[in-house]
Amino acid sequence: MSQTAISSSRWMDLANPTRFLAFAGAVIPWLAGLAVLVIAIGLYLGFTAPEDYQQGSTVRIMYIHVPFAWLAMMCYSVMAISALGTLVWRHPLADVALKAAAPIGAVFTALALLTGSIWGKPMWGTWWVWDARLTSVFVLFLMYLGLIALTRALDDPGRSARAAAIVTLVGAINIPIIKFSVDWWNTLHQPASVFRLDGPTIHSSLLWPLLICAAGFTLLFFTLHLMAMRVEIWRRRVIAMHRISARRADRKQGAGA
Amino acid sequence: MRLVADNLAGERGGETVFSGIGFTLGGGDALVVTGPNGIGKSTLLRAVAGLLPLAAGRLALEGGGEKWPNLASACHYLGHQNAMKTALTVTENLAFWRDFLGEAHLPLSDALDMVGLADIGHLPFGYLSTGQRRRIAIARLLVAYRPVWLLDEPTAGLDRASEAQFADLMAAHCEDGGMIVAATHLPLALENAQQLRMGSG
Amino acid sequence: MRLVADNLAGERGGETVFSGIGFTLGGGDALVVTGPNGIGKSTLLRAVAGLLPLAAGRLALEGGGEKWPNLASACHYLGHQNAMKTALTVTENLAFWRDFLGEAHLPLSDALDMVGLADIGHLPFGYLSTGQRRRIAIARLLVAYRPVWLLDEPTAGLDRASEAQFADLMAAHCEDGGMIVAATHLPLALENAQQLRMGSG
Amino acid sequence: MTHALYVAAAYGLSALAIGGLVVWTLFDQRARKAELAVLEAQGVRRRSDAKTKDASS
Amino acid sequence: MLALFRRDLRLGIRAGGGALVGILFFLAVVAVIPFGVGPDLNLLARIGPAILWIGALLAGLLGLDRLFQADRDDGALDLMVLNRDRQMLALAIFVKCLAHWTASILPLVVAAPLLGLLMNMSPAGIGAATLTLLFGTPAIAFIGATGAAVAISLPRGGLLVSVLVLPLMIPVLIFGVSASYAAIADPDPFLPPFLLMLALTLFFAVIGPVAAATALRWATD
Amino acid sequence: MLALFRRDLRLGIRAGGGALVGILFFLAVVAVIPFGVGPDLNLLARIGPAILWIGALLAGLLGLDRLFQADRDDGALDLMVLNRDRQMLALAIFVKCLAHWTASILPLVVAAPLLGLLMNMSPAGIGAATLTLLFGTPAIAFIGATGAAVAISLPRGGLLVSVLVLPLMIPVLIFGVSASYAAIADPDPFLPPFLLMLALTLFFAVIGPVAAATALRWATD
Ligand code: HEM
Ligand SMILES: Nc1ncnc2c1ncn2[C@@H]1O[C@H](COP(=O)(O)OP(=O)(O)OP(=O)(O)O)[C@@H](O)[C@H]1O
Ligand SMILES: Nc1ncnc2c1ncn2[C@@H]1O[C@H](COP(=O)(O)OP(=O)(O)OP(=O)(O)O)[C@@H](O)[C@H]1O
Ligand SMILES: [Mg+2]
Ligand SMILES: [Mg+2]
Repeated sequence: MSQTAISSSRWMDLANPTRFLAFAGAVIPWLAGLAVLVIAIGLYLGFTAPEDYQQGSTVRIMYIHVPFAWLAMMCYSVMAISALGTLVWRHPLADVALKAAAPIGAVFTALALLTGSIWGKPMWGTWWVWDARLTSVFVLFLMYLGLIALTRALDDPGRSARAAAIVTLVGAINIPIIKFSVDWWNTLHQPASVFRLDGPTIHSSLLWPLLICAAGFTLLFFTLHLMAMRVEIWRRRVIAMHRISARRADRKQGAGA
Repeated sequence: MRLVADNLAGERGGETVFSGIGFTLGGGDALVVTGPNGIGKSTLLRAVAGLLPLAAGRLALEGGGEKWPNLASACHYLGHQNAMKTALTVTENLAFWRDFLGEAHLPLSDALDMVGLADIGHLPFGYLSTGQRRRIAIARLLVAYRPVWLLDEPTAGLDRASEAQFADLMAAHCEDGGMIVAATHLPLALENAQQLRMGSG
Repeated sequence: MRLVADNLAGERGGETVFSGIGFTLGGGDALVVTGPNGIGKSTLLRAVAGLLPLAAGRLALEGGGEKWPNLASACHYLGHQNAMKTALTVTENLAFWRDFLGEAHLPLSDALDMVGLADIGHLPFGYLSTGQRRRIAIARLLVAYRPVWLLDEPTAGLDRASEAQFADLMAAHCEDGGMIVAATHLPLALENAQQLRMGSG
Repeated sequence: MTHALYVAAAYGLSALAIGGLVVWTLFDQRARKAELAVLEAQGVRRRSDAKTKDASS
Repeated sequence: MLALFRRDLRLGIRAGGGALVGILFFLAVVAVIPFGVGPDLNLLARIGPAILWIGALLAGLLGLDRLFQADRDDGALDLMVLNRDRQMLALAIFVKCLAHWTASILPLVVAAPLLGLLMNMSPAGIGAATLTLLFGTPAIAFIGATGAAVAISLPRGGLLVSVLVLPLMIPVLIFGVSASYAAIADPDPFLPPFLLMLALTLFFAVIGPVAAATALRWATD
Repeated sequence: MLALFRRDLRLGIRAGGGALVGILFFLAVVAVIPFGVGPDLNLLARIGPAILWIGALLAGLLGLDRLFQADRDDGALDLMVLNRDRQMLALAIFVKCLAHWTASILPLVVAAPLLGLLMNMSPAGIGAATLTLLFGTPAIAFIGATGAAVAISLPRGGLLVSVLVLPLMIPVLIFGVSASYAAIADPDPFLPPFLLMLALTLFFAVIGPVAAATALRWATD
């Protein structure tokens, strides 16, 4: 127990929630400003870039759709690592990180789904198909919601932490499924995968704004995540203090009787 | 008001467990039922509450008037189980029973105070220790009024101080003209209580 | 064999319930834990059994050898719950625990005899009275051998005679070199037992 | 092209959702801070807090 | 009675992880289907109402068998039986069924239109399916209550329950589904199966709680 | 371990009509789908394996949430956790899953050929579907164990368990269904998806109990 504490002293500095709060307080404003700036630049470049000759103006949806889709997966990876942190390293903040990330991940996944289907209507002529990638992203969305429900269903932080961590890890199997389900998909009829627009085929005039936007949204994600973690720590303090006040009262009673 | 039991017999799984038991309780009286394990104390209590059919005998609440037309409606039953949901807070649990049982009596906070757990109302019931749970179950007897208390080993798991507190509550209930039938292995500090020793007869 | 507990602290829901508790039990020793409701007796027992993580302190079984490499493997835990299925018969229940726990000790019929319920084996567990159930749970301690018994209010619901019988069982276990840690509100007839009063310190 | 509507819808929804998330976080933050302030005013302190507070003051 | 409804609803929602879970459950069930039958939108649209109903039936069955179990195990059932003069037992059971329905089936009904969209169902089909779900699913809760009550009153009632109860639910299911289809397929009239289903629901709303109360009255032991 | 298997099997069979509920639910699923598909027997035969699999999957969820609940409520779980040196907890969970599968899912597999006949499936298709069900459904129990262990402290975790568990079951479903199809449709080979499904079952047979054991280890309080 003590060995791990010594070996990772730097990391453990942040493990102290009070230190973490100070750190978060210092970083959040800068991170937020940077995120807004980078997103603004990315979108500006995106909207001044030439339209795609095939897709017309709808290609502009790409600047948000693709970052959202990436972030949806990245957020889950962050949660999976936090889950490891809870189960293996017993890092006290890992559980806070996991719980705080889930709603953000859910929002980004929902947006990837929404923007995707809004894009799909003009491109494919339908809002939704049960295509492999779409369905697996949908499943990812369900997992986020399930985890949110789970972390809120158990009110004892210690217990819900491990439960959520285990489910997160077992559910991490879905990330490769999102990647590879195209190959596994067995369809009765033709596979309905319309989009095959791999990296290289994107013109660099579209690629750069996309990457900048992605960076901007990633910064935004971390800003929101830090904020949510901070709130979660405060929430736990409030609960702990409520309990303490109650127990004190009980003790006084006991002593009086 | 009088609770009259005459020549009661109870059965479990088709077999008579006890028979020929009778007692009469007036307002303010208490009856303590004792006896070895498995002799039928709990069966008797449940039969009195009407939760088990009687094999024989007569059981009546006399003089209950309009308000307590029959025995079941006049009974509080405290069994081995506490009848509380672990997922709900103490206050939610008690408020539910008060509303459901009707005849609201003491306010919740007073009742909690009287079992010595005044500030514990916001905790989920599942967070309490065995003795604390039992005390909350006892508080249920106070939030809704019933003249007859049927108590099955009420003090199991209570510490010394709570036992004394509970004895006071029982005494107060009797003074108010209530009746108590309690099955127990532990001495209950009930003065002037009738004793019914099962198994010896 | 020695059970050493040093400066233990336990927590519930992130909050320390007790701290600085220490004791040493040699073979044949017993420890009786007392204290008011909600002070942490059950928490202590569960922590000793390893069912709850310790907040601080050291806990070890020394000299257990190959057979009892750690504390958990050497413990019988008798909690508030009896750990029996109501749908199975008494014999089925006990036989299951004997086979599952390993280290079979007394034959079932002897164990039932020792808790005074020799002829009850064929009944479903759900048909028994409270005290009878508790005695079957006690019989579980006898069908599989463990040197350390952790008992949480073991005599709740027992009648006088069974209490005495159980006291004999505990004495016999200690004479065999076993150890007992019991939390209780009722006096246990354990001679020479160490006393740990929680809440006063 | 009429597709501008789709682009607007996509951006609008995204702005709405992200904005909502930010606002919700800020509200949550405000509420928790207020609760903490109330509790501290009541003099409730956690053990670990007590140490850091003593050190700082 | 309101207190009982509130308590049961709270238990269902708080302990089960919120009303969200009901919708989530439905989403998960529906998401699983295309993996099985393939992404053919036409086919999905056709089996859509059936899937919605199956999902609702499953959600209703999950946890239904324990409608009274928890109350019995912690002794609350005894008190309810004891208090039957003040609060009619059948009424209390009716209220419990409603709470169960509200906590675990109603969210599905609310989510049904969304899922209909995902399954490419036509607006008329979606409307019809939602309507039949809204008025048909309570029957599941009411029939289930009888089963749950019998199950706890008989030591080995479980078997009996499934033999008695599920066959009663299947007609509701079938009328519900066929009414939904009738709304899409023109020649078939919507009303007759719908009214039959409604009649079944009303019938079970009366019979179910009364039968359950009778069973519970003698279940206490 | 054998003792545990015997006990759980006995409990499953004696106390619950769990198996029958499953079969009847299964039957309800199979009975209702034809309404949507219409009288087209060919289509019915084609989606037959998918329906069987979906039915089995959903029926497997019934009762799964209570895999550990009863043991926790009566304190038996504590003793199992305590005895983990002598009987590995993961192994005990594995055995419990097997007992659950035997008592409540195996009957479905046995009933599957009959239902296949009702759906006009070819003998080869029926054989393949039954075979995949036989070797694929244990995965349901194993994954489910993780969900049940996680949701153990929730009195009504049923829906939540399903939500957590269903997405994980999708791969098993995909391979199971595609193996069944492959047996009918000539060009596709049967073995690759079948072996993949088998691999998944084995994988979950290891991962599920270990994850459940980890969850239970910390669920005691
Ligand atoms: C609801 C519908 C949709 C969902 C759930 C969805 C999901 C995703 C996901 C998860 C990715 C990341 C893939 C990866 O990094 O491996 C992605 C990327 C992408 N999506 Fe979508 N998508 C949807 C609709 C669409 C539509 C309609 C289009 C355009 C016709 C589209 C175009 C793209 C493009 C261009 C990429 C970037 C691919 C790359 O460069 O790796 N998506 N989408
Ligand atoms: N549900 C039941 N079905 C069949 N028989 C039962 C049932 N419950 C109890 N019995 C039997 O009825 C008899 C009386 O049981 P009862 O619970 O009334 O005893 P008791 O006096 O309360 O004992 P204790 O002191 O242990 O609580 C016992 O012999 C018991 O075996
Ligand atoms: N599951 C739980 N979650 C959170 N807190 C709990 C939990 N169980 C008990 N507690 C709290 O821990 C404290 C100690 O409880 P414990 O059960 O150890 O008391 P005890 O000494 O055994 O009391 P009793 O004599 O009533 O059995 C109590 O204040 C209780 O409120
Ligand atoms: Mg009794
Ligand atoms: Mg205790």
